[in-house]
Amino acid sequence: MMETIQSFMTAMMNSVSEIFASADLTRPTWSKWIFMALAGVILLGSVLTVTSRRILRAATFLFFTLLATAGLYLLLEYEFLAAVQLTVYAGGILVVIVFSILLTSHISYRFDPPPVWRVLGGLVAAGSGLLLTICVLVLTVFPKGVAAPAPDMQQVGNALLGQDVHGYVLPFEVISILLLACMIGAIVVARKSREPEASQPDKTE
Amino acid sequence: MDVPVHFFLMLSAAMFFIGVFGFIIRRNMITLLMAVELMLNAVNINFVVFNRFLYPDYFEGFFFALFAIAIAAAETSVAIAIIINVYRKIRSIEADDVAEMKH
Amino acid sequence: MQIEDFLLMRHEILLTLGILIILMADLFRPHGRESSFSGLAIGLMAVITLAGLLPVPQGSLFGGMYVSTPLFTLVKNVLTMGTLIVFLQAHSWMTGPLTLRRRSEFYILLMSTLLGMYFMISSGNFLMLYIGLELASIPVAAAAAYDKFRMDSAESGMKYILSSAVSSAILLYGISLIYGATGSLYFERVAAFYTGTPVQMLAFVLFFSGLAFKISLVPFHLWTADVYQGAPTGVTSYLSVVSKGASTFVLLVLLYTVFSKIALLWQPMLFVVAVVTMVVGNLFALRQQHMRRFIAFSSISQAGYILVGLAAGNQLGMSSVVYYILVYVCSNLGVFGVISAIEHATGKLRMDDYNGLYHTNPRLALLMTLSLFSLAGIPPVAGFFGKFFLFAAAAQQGMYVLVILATLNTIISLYYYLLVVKAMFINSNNTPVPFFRTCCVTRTGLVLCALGLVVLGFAAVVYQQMFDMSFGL
Amino acid sequence: MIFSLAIWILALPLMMFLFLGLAGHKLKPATAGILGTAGLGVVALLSYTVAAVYFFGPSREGGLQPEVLFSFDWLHFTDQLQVKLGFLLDPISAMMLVVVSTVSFAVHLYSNGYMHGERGFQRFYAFLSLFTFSMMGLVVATNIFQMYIFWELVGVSSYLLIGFYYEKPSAILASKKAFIVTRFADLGFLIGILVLSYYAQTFDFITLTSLEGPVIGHPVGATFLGVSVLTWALVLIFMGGAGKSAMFPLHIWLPDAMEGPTPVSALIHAATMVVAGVYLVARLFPVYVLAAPDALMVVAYTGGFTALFAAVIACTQNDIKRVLAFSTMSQLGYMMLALGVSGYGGHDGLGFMASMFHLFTHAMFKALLFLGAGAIIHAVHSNFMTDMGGLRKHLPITHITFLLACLAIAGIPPLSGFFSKDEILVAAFHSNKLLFFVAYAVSGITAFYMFRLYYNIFWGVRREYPHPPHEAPLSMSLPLMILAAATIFAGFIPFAQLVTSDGQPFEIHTEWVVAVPAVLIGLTGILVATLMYKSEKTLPDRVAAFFGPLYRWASRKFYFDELYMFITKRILFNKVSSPVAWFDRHIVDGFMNLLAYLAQRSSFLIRGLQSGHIQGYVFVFVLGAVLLSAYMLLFVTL
Repeated sequence: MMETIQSFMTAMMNSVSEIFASADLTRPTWSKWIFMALAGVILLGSVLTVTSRRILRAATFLFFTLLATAGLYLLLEYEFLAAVQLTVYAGGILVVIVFSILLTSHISYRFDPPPVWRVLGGLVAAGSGLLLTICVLVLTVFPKGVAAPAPDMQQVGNALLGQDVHGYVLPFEVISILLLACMIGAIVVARKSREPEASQPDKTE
Repeated sequence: MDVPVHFFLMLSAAMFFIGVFGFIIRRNMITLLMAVELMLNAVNINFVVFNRFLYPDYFEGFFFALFAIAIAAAETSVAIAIIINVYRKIRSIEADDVAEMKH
Repeated sequence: MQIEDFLLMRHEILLTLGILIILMADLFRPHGRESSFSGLAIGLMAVITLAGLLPVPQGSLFGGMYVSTPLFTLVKNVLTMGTLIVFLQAHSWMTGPLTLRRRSEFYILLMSTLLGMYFMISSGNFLMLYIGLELASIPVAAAAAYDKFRMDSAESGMKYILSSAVSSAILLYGISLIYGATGSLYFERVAAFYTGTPVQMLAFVLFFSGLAFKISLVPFHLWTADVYQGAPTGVTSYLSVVSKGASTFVLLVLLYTVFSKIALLWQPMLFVVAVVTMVVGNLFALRQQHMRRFIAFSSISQAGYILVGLAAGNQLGMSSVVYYILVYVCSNLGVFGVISAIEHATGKLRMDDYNGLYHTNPRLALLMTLSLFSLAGIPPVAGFFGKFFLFAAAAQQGMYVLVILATLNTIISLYYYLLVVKAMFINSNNTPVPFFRTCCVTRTGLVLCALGLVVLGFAAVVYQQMFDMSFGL
Repeated sequence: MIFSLAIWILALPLMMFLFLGLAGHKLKPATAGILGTAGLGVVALLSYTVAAVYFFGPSREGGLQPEVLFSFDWLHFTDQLQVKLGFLLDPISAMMLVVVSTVSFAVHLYSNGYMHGERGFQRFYAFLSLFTFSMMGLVVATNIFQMYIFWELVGVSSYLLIGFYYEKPSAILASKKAFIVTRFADLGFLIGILVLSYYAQTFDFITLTSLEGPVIGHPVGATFLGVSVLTWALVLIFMGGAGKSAMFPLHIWLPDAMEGPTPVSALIHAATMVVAGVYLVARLFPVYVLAAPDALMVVAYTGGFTALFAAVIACTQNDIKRVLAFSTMSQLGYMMLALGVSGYGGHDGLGFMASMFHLFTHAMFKALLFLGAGAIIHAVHSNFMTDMGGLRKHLPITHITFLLACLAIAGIPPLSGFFSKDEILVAAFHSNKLLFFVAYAVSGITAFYMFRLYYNIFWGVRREYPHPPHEAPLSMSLPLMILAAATIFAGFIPFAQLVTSDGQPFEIHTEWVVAVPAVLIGLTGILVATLMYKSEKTLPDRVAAFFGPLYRWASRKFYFDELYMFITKRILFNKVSSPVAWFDRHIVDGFMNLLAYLAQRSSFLIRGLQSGHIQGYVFVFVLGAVLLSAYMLLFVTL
C-alpha cells in the first residue's frame, strides 16, 4: 500500500518536473507572457463569477472570462473560433443573461453568502474532481503533433459543407433543426398567456 | 507554440471545476446558468487545445468547439425562458425556492 | 445523394418533413381559428412507422458520420411507435382547454426530440452523438415546462434543463478527453485506440455519467423523480419510455463497439452501478404516493435490471437488452396510458385515488395490472422473459452474485407494484374514480400497449429476430 | 384419438377466465356460477378420460412411459435453450390431472352456495378458472421453464383469490404476504433453473430425467463451496418447492392465507397449489435420487421437521381453518419426507409411490375437511372453535363427512389415509429410523389434534346460537359427499401398479410390524382427544368415578383436577406447544417482517438524498462521477 502511494508520488513529481522543463520558463517569450496573462484573467474571472455577491458583477466577470478565452483561441491562431466566441458567447449568450438579470433582479441586491455546508460540499466535490483530473492529466504523456497551419476561412467553409470524412454538412443541418426546436421551445415557455378559467381542475395533486 | 499542452489542460480543468463549485454553492438560477457556461467554455478550450497541439491534421476539435458554442447558446436560451417563466409565477429566481418536489 | 441514401435515412428525412409540415400548418392556418394538430401529428407518426417497416439497405453516409444497420432501424421503429402511442395518449390532453393556443408546439418539440434520438442512434461520430443527445434533451425541458399554469411543471422544466446542462458539460469533458487520448472522434478510430490508459478511463467514466444521466442510473438519477412528477403526463411518459430507451440503446451500442476493448474494465463498474441503481430505485419507490413519482423510481430500478444484461457483455446480453427495452417500452406506456386517461378524466394522480378502480373501470385496471406485472417480471407477461434473458446472460458470464441481487430486488419491486394492484382490486373507496369511457384515440393507444405486451410475451419470432440482428453489430 | 382433446383441459379454463373476467359483470351471478361449474365439469371429464386412457389404454407393455402430447416452440433462446409449451403425460401428471380437476370441480360447485350473494361473484369464478388453468399448465409442463411460468401464474391467481375479501385488511396483508414469500422462494427456483439449464443445456424434463441424459448420465464435475453445482441447483429448486409447499421456514404465509374464502383454501391450500412443491420434487425425482442424493436428504429432513413442527403447533390453534392449515403443512412435510427416504426403481421406489399416493388421498380428505369447515363457518358465522360445540345435531351431513375425513387423516383403516400413510411409514422404516419415529410421532399428534377439532365442533357443550345453524344447501353438501366417497374408496386404488418412480409396476404387501403400531398410535391420539374434549371438564370426574373407592378413601378429588391441569396445561401446552407456536409467530415470521421493516426504514432514511435542491443533485452527480472514476482508476486499472 505504502509502496504504491510512494511510487505514485514519484511518478507525479517526475511528470510535473518534466512538464515544467518542457515549458522552459527561464526563456520567456511573448506567447508565454500572453498565456500567463490570459490564464490569470480566466482563473480570476471564473472564481469571481461564482463568488461575487452582486449578480451583475458576476455577469461582468463572466464576460471577461469569455473574452480571455477568445484571447486563448487567438493565441492558438484560431481566429474564426475566436470571432464566434466573441459574437455568440459574449455577444449573444451574455446579453441574454444580462437582460434576464435586469428583468428579474434588483441591481443593488447583494446575495447572502452561501451556507457553510454548501461551500464545503462544493469544495469537496469540485476539489476532489479537480485533483483527480489533474493527477490523470499530469501522468499522461500526450503525443506531439506536427505543427500545421490553422485553417483558413475557405477550408472551414468547405469542411462545413463537406459530405465525406471530416465533412460536417450533416451536423450542420441537424444543428439548424436543434436551433429551430429550441427557439420554439423557448418561445412557448416564455410567451405570456392568459390563465384558463378557474373552473379547470387543479392538477397539481 | 512553446507553452506545454498540460498548462492549457490544467487551466481548463480548473475552470471546469470552478464552474462545478459555483453551481453547487450558488442559489440564484441565473448564476447557476453562468456556472454552467464556465464549464462549457472550459470544455471548448480542451477541444481546441487538443486539436492544435496534438492532432492538427484535421480540425475535429475545432469544429466540435464551434458546434458546442452553438448548442450552448440554444441551451441557454431555453433555460432563460424557463427561468423567466418561474419568475413570473413566484417572483423569485432563487433555486432554493423552486424545490417543492422532493423525497 | 442516391435514392438508396434516402431510403437509408428515411426515418430522419420523413421526421424532418413532418416537423416542417406541422410548422407550416400552424403558420398558415386560418386566422383566429383554434385547430387541433393532434390528428395531423398522429397521422404523420403513423406514416413514419409504416415507412420504417420497409426493408432497408444497411450502410453508412457522410463519411461514417451516419451509420445504419437493421438493428438500428428496428430500434428506431420501436421509438417511433412509442412516440405514436404517446401522442395517442396525449390526445385528450392536447385537445383539452389547458393547452389552448399552444398545440402545434408540443408536437414539434417532441418530434424534434425524436429526431435527435434517431441521430444519436445512427451516429458514427461523437460530434453527431452529442448533437443528437442535445437535440433529444433540450426541447424536452421546454416540453416539461409546458403546463404553464402549474408551478410543478415550471419547476420540473427548470430542474431538467439545469441538471441536463451540467451533465452534458461533464459528458463533453469526457468526449474532449476521449478526443485527446485517441486523436479522433470517429467511433472506428476511437475504438481502435481505446486500450484503457488512465486518461481514457477517466474520459470513459465522465462520458458514461453523462449518458447515465439520461438513463437515470444512480447516482446520476436525482432529477428523475422531480421532473417526472412535475412534467405533464405525456412528457413524462415520453421521457421515461422513448428517451430512456434510446439512451439505453446508445449506451449499449457504444459499450459493445467503441469501448469493447476495455470490456473487462467496465464490467465491474456496471456491476456496482447496477446494484446501487436497483436498490436505491426500489427503496425510494416503496414510499411514493404520487403515481408519476412512483413510476419514476420504478423506472430507475428498471434501468438497473437493464444494466445487469449490459454488464454481461456477451451477445446474449446484448439481444436481451434490446428485447427488454422493447418490453419496457410497452409496459411503461401501458402504465402511463392508464395514468393519463385517469388524470384526464378526473385529475387524480395519487395512489389512493386508484382504490377500487377495478369496480368502476375494470379494463383500465386489467391493463394496468398486466403492465405492472410485466414490470415486476411475473410470467407469462413479456416482462418476465425480458428479465429472465437479462439474468440468464449475466449468469452465463458467471455473475451469480449479480443475478441473486437482481432477483432479490425484483421481490422488493413486486411489493410496491402490488401496492398499486392492491389499490385497484382490493382496497375499497368511498369516492372511487367514476366509470368513464376514454375517447377512441386514447383507447387505440391502450389497445396497442396491451397487444404489445401480449405479443411480445407469446411470440417467439420477435426474440429470435433480435438475436440474429445483434450479430450484425 | 382422445389425446387430441387434451388441449381443451388447458384451453377451457383459460377461455372461461377471459370470458368471465372481461364480460362477467354483464352476466347474472348465477349464470356465471353455473357456467364456471359446467366448464370445470367438462374439464374434469376430459381429465378422467385422458388419465384412464393413459393408465389403462392399450400398448402399455414395458411400463408407463412419459408421452408428450403436443409441444409448441414458445421462445427460441439459443439453439440449445428453447422454451416450449407442451403437454406431458406421465403417471404423476395423469394422477395430478385427476386430483386437480376433481377438487377444482368440487370447489366450483361448492362456491355456488358458499359465495352466494357475495360482491364480485363473477370475478371470483374468473379467478378460480384462472387458477385451474395455471395449475393444469403447471402439472402438464414438459419443461422446467414452462413449469416455472405456470408456477408464478399459480402464485398470481392465488394472490387474487386470497385477497378476495378486500374489506378485510388482514386478507389483503395475507395475500400480499403469500405472494411475496413464495416469490422469495422462487428466487431460489429461478437461480436453480439458470444453473441447471446452463449445465444441462436443456429445460426438458424428459431429457433431464432420462437415465442416459446429460445430467444423470454425465454428472457435472464443477463444485461450489465443496458441493457439486448440481446439488446446489437442486437444493435451490427445492427452495422454490418449499415455498409453495410451505416447508419450514418458508411456511409463514400459509396460516395467514386462511383469510381467503374457504373454498379457496380448499382448492389452493389443501389440494393443489401447496402440493406443487411436492410435485416439483417428484417431477425431478430421478435427478435428485441418482445424481444428488445430498439434495434429497435436505428434502427428507426439511419434510420431517416441518411435519413435526406444524403438528405441534396445530394443537394450540383455535381458529379451525388455522388448525387445518397447520395440518396441511404437516401432511405436506410427510410427503416430502416420503420422497426423501425413497430410492429408485421397483420396490426401492416405495417412498416415491407412497408420497404420490398420500398426495392423492390427502387432496381428497383435506379438501373435504376444508369444505366441511366452510359449511360450519357458513352455519355459525365464526372461525373459532370456542364459538362452536354440539353441532352434530344441526349439521348431520357435514358431521358424518367431517368425521370420515378425520378418521382418514388419523390413519384408521379402511379409509384411504391409512393405506397411503402406511406406505410412507414402511418406506421410512426401511431407510431412515430417525425419520420413521418422527413419522410415528406425527401420526399420533395428528390424530389428537384432528379429534380435538372434531369434538370441539360437534360435541362438547351445547350452545345457544343466535341463529340456529342449519345444514348447507345441496350445492354445498353434494361436493362434501363426492369427496367423502373419494375419501373412503381412494385407498383401494392399486397405486403401485400405476404411479412408480420408474414406470414399472411392483407388488406391495402390508407390513404388519409397521401398520399395527401405526393404527394403535392413531387410536391413542383419538382416545386422548376423546377423553379430553368430548365433553367439557368431565375427565376428572370420570377418572374419579373410575377410581371410586380409592377416591372416597382419599377424598381428595381436587388433586386429580390439579394433576390433569398440570400435565395438560403446564407441561404439554405451556412448555411444548405454546413455545413452538410462539417461535413460529415471532421468530420465523418476525424475521420476514423485520426484513420488510428494514427496507421501509432504510427507504425513509435515505430520502434526504432527494432533497429537491438542484445544487444537491449536481453535488451528488459530480461526487458520484469522481468516486466512480477513482474506483475505476484504483481497482480496475491498477
